[in-house]
Amino acid sequence: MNSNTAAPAAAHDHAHAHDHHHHQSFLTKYIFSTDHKVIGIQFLFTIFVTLALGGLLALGVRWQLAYPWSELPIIGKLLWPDQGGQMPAEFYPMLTTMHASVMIFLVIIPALTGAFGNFCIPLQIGARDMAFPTMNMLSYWFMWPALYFFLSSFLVEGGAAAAGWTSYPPLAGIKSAAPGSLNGQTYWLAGLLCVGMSSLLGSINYITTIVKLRTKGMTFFRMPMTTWALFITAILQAFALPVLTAALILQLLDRTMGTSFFVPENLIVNNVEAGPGGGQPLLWQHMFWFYSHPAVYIMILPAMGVVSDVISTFARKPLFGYKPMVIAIASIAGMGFMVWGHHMFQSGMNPALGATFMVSTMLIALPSAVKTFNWLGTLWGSRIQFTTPMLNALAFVSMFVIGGLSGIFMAATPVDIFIHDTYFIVAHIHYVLFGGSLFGFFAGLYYWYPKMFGRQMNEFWGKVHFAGSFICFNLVFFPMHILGMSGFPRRYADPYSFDTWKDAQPLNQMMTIAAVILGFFQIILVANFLISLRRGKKVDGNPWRSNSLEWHTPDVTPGHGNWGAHPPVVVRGPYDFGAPEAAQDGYLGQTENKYPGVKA
Amino acid sequence: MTTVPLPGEAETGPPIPTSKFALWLFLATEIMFFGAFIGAYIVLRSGSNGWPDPHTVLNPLIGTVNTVVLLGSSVTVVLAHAAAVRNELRKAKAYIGFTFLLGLAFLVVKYFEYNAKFHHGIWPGGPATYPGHEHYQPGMNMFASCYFTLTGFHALHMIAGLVVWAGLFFKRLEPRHELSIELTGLYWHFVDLVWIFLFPLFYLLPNK
Amino acid sequence: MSDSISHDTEHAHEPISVKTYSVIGGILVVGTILAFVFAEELELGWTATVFMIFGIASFKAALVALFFMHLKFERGWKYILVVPPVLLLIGLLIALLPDIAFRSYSIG
Amino acid sequence: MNKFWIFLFALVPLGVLGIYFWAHAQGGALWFPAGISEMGEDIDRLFWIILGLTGTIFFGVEALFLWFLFKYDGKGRDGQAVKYTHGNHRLETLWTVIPAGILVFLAVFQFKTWKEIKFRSNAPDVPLHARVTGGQFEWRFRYPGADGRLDTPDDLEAVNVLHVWKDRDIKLQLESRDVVHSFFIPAVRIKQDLVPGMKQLMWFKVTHTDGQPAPDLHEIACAELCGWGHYKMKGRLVVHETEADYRAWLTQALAKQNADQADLGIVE
Ligand code: HEA
Ligand code: HEA
Ligand code: CUA
Ligand SMILES: [Cu+2]
Repeated sequence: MNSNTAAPAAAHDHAHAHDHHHHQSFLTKYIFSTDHKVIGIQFLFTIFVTLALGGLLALGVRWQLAYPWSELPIIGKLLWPDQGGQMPAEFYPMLTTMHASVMIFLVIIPALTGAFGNFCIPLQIGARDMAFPTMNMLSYWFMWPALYFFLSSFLVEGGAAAAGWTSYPPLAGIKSAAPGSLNGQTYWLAGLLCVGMSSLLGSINYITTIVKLRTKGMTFFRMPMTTWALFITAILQAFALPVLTAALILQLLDRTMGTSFFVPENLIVNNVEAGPGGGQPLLWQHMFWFYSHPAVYIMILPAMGVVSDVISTFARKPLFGYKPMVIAIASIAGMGFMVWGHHMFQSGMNPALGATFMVSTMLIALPSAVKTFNWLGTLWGSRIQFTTPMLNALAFVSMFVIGGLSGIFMAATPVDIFIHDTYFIVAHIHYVLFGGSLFGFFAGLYYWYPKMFGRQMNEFWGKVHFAGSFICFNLVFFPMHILGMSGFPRRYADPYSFDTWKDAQPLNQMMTIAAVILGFFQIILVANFLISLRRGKKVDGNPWRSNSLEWHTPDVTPGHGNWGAHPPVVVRGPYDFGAPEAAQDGYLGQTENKYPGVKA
Repeated sequence: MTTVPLPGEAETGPPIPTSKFALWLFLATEIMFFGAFIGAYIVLRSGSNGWPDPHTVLNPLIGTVNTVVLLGSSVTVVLAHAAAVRNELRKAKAYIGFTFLLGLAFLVVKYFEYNAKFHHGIWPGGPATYPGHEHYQPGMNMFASCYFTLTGFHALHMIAGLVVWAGLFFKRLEPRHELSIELTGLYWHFVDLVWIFLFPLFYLLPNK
Repeated sequence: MSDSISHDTEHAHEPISVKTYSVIGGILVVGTILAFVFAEELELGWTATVFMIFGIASFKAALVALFFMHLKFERGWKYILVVPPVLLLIGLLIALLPDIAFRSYSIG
Repeated sequence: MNKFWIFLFALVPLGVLGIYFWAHAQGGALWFPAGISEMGEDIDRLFWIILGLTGTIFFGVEALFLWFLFKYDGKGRDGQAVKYTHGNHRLETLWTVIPAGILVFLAVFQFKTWKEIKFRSNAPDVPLHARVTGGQFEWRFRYPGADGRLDTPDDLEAVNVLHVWKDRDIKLQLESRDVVHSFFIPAVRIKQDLVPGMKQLMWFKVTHTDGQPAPDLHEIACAELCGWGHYKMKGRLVVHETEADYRAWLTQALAKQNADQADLGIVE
């Protein structure tokens, strides 16, 4: 934020009335900032912390799977001195639960909607800021209590939540059901309510901003895919999240106020009576998945948007099928509300209802097919530049296809009978969430870094990080499909006590080693990110020669108000690369006022 | 950097006031929130093994009176806004005051209703059973769970509304506050709408 | 928060008179009392009672939304925001029926 | 250098093939456990069909992807024209309709299997073979005694062993004592969550024991997280060749149960 332009007078008649301090203190400028770019960057820094946390928890999981009941390296002796540093059985589910919760709610969602949403939306639509900057700031600050609740839950009596990130009652609801359900689960619920608050504030803000604050000429169908995806994601969130909030509140009341929404009659868990009951455990599952299935699309759609932008830019070619791409995103979102039951095929749900969900789940693969083929179409006849953002975006495509296709197996209800709750699911999760969302995040990070900081991340180390992550990722997670075929159940602290799976340990050891190396490669990412802040190659305002509006700010890193005296006027779509009137390298910015057919 | 738009460029952004748009969006999320609660209540009640007869646990007359009180507060809200539009700010303030008082009256009645429940041992996990109807125990418990949760969250929303009304009441009203009154009013009507359904759902709906 | 004064025409004037508001308020009150009478004083049987009380509730809700919340007089974009959640909720409720509403749980 | 990246991406389909054949060769824990039931064969067949379809799609997509990366590598082609197109209506329709066809086919095709396995109307008309109760962290099986009816004094209670016999429709009632569990017999390819307060039905038929030397090798696992000991809910499925064998075992176990009343007949 070096070039903080003095707020021009013209900014005042724009729809943002918050005042401009010419001499902002460090506190208001970087900490309690209401500037969307600063908030986006704050999200980004936070995510590195949470990613490390979630990853370390994953490594704990991996250690147990490779060498069960042996001393946990480095910290084992510190944590459990009387057990020879070996993790107790009740700790394992805490690890998986908190690993998934951190990764989903504190890494992927804030990374894509929080960091990119904040940074990109106003820039890509030519706005000076979000519609409600203060609300935006609050949305960031709700992340911290969430992180606090998650972290401190490890310290409370009984330990952290241990009922899986899906937190099915009665295991999650009854205090005597598991050590982690004693107190940790309450912290988990509180943390999630904070994340929910953050997302809700964010999504209302994004929708309003995109509907209201687009600059002149920025019609809906001239918005870049990133903004489109974030827009639809925000709608998805606004409609799905309240149901999760309601469910979380019901479980919280069950745990603290003696209600029994999810507690059946006459339940006795671990010799403790659970009260009169009268509730129904399946109700939670329905309400949870009514949110959490849309949530998985909340975690993939923005990445799809980012990847579309990146691929088009580095293929130097218009995005193939822009409108079908938008329609595909919209229909994924719409259909996303009709498939939640596919997580409950074996839950005791009415099987006829299951068959309905099976059909809708099959159909939701269609818009994803459209997207995949359009990406391929974009590559066709293009001129590909293998930059770091592009490599990550390409990885997204090839990994998402694997993750998506494995979804088809599970959508087939009879096959799901066998692979449900096995490592086949775990493989699917990571191919879509790591191979998809996280590689999409990497792509966006390398891509927008110059706009954020005026410098480029080191390309060499970026490529090292990419290659390492790509290889190790596949080594860790592809074998999980095979494990799943053998029925290897998930959330098992020690699967090798079964004859059926005892031979799978060497494979798991290989996967664990790969996971550790994968972790080391992420350190390269963090180091590259931090060092490039000071040392990175200085670049001009549009190093990638990109078309979309965010690259057309008057300053290299846009200052407060983004656009100087005059907001930009958009005259064309974001993907006119290689048009006849475009520049030699294909560039034709959204504000370039050139008449069609006139050669550059 | 940019020049004039090409001929035929449209203004973007529909002519909707930003904050009003956001408020309606917020109300949409609130619809989902209360809708989830109400849906859960409906299915839990119809799947229950023995739901207490509403007459034995609630007094429909009090519910009716309270509904009328709340509807009255909605009327005073629109009157406050109408006055504000006509720039009769003192009158607007008076109506806001009435709204506040009616809302408060509703909550006071709720307080006494809650108290009466507690008195009879009706709270989530409470001891209340009916002689000869021991199988009501889980039903009674579920009733208490749903009743307190749904009306409780409705009451919390009212309290939030009352705080805003109080803020407006003690402010020096100016013509520009007309928008604030309208938006707060929209919220208030929404809370009223929720109650319009909670009332028959809890007080009137007979057991099958 | 953003725009303090909006130049939108939507609420520049009040579409309805005070008198109309009072009449609608009156109808709402009468409706409430009617619902009470149907449910408590008349013995209509379950289906008819349910039909009446929720019919009245929906009618009241429609009045509040249309008149008090100005839906009848203002532009229709609000429906884009509030109709989808209502549809989603109906979907959720329908899906909940077979699993929870039509099934009794008890151990033993 | 660009060729390196293309090679890297090409490693994915190659690796997928490689691990497929490697795992196939390993057998054992890295492949389907030997299937012993009729419905298991249906499920496996469906799996293979889907694998065939998705595999074809996968390799097709990968082939195009790699070919494009190779062919349209921008190295040394600065300034060359690209295909300036914003899309193609025909293609969009094509690649919507064909996958739609495949997916609808899959949806319809599998429906029968699903119905046979889970719709209660398809439950075989036989008396309950046993009641399964999941609890932290064990399976309890209650078999009807000589009277063929459950919940009579002559019932047999067994922990963690399910005895059945071959070619017989086995109908089980599933219940949970505390939290949600999931009754999973990998060899039978069957899985059903146990929800406290609900009574589930499950049925299957063991048709072949695959020449297993030890017929009681088939394990039962819990597939829904149920607490710290989730991984410990290991049970066994013992398949008797004939009903007579099964009856013999039952009589013997009952006798043992009567002998030590104190203990609830933990057989083995
Ligand atoms: C980003 C996250 C994300 C995404 C995008 C998806 C996408 C999909 N998911 Fe996934 N899913 C999860 C995250 C995600 N999922 C998570 C986290 C879980 C586990 C939760 C838990 O229990 O902990 C889960 C679990 C899960 C289950 C439950 C399994 C079980 O527990 O038994 C099912 C079942 O149907 C499923 C299906 C699908 C399908 C059909 C898609 C589809 O949208 C995929 C569509 C994409 C393609 C199909 C590929 C591209 C298309 C082509 C190349 C065209 C041609 C293809 C065909 C014609 C087939 N998912
Ligand atoms: C976005 C989501 C996401 C991501 C990125 C990951 C990433 C990883 N996951 Fe996770 N996972 C889930 C979402 C995710 N996971 C979900 C939803 C579940 C289901 C949980 C449930 O059952 O409830 C799950 C479950 C799950 C399991 C199954 C557990 C079980 O069922 O028993 C396993 C097992 O191997 C696993 C492993 C890993 C590994 C090795 C990584 C690795 O990729 C992690 C690699 C990253 C690191 C190791 C970071 C290291 C970085 C540093 C150390 C930097 C140092 C720091 C600084 C210098 C600041 N995950
Ligand atoms: Cu029982 Cu897991
Ligand atoms: Cu899903």
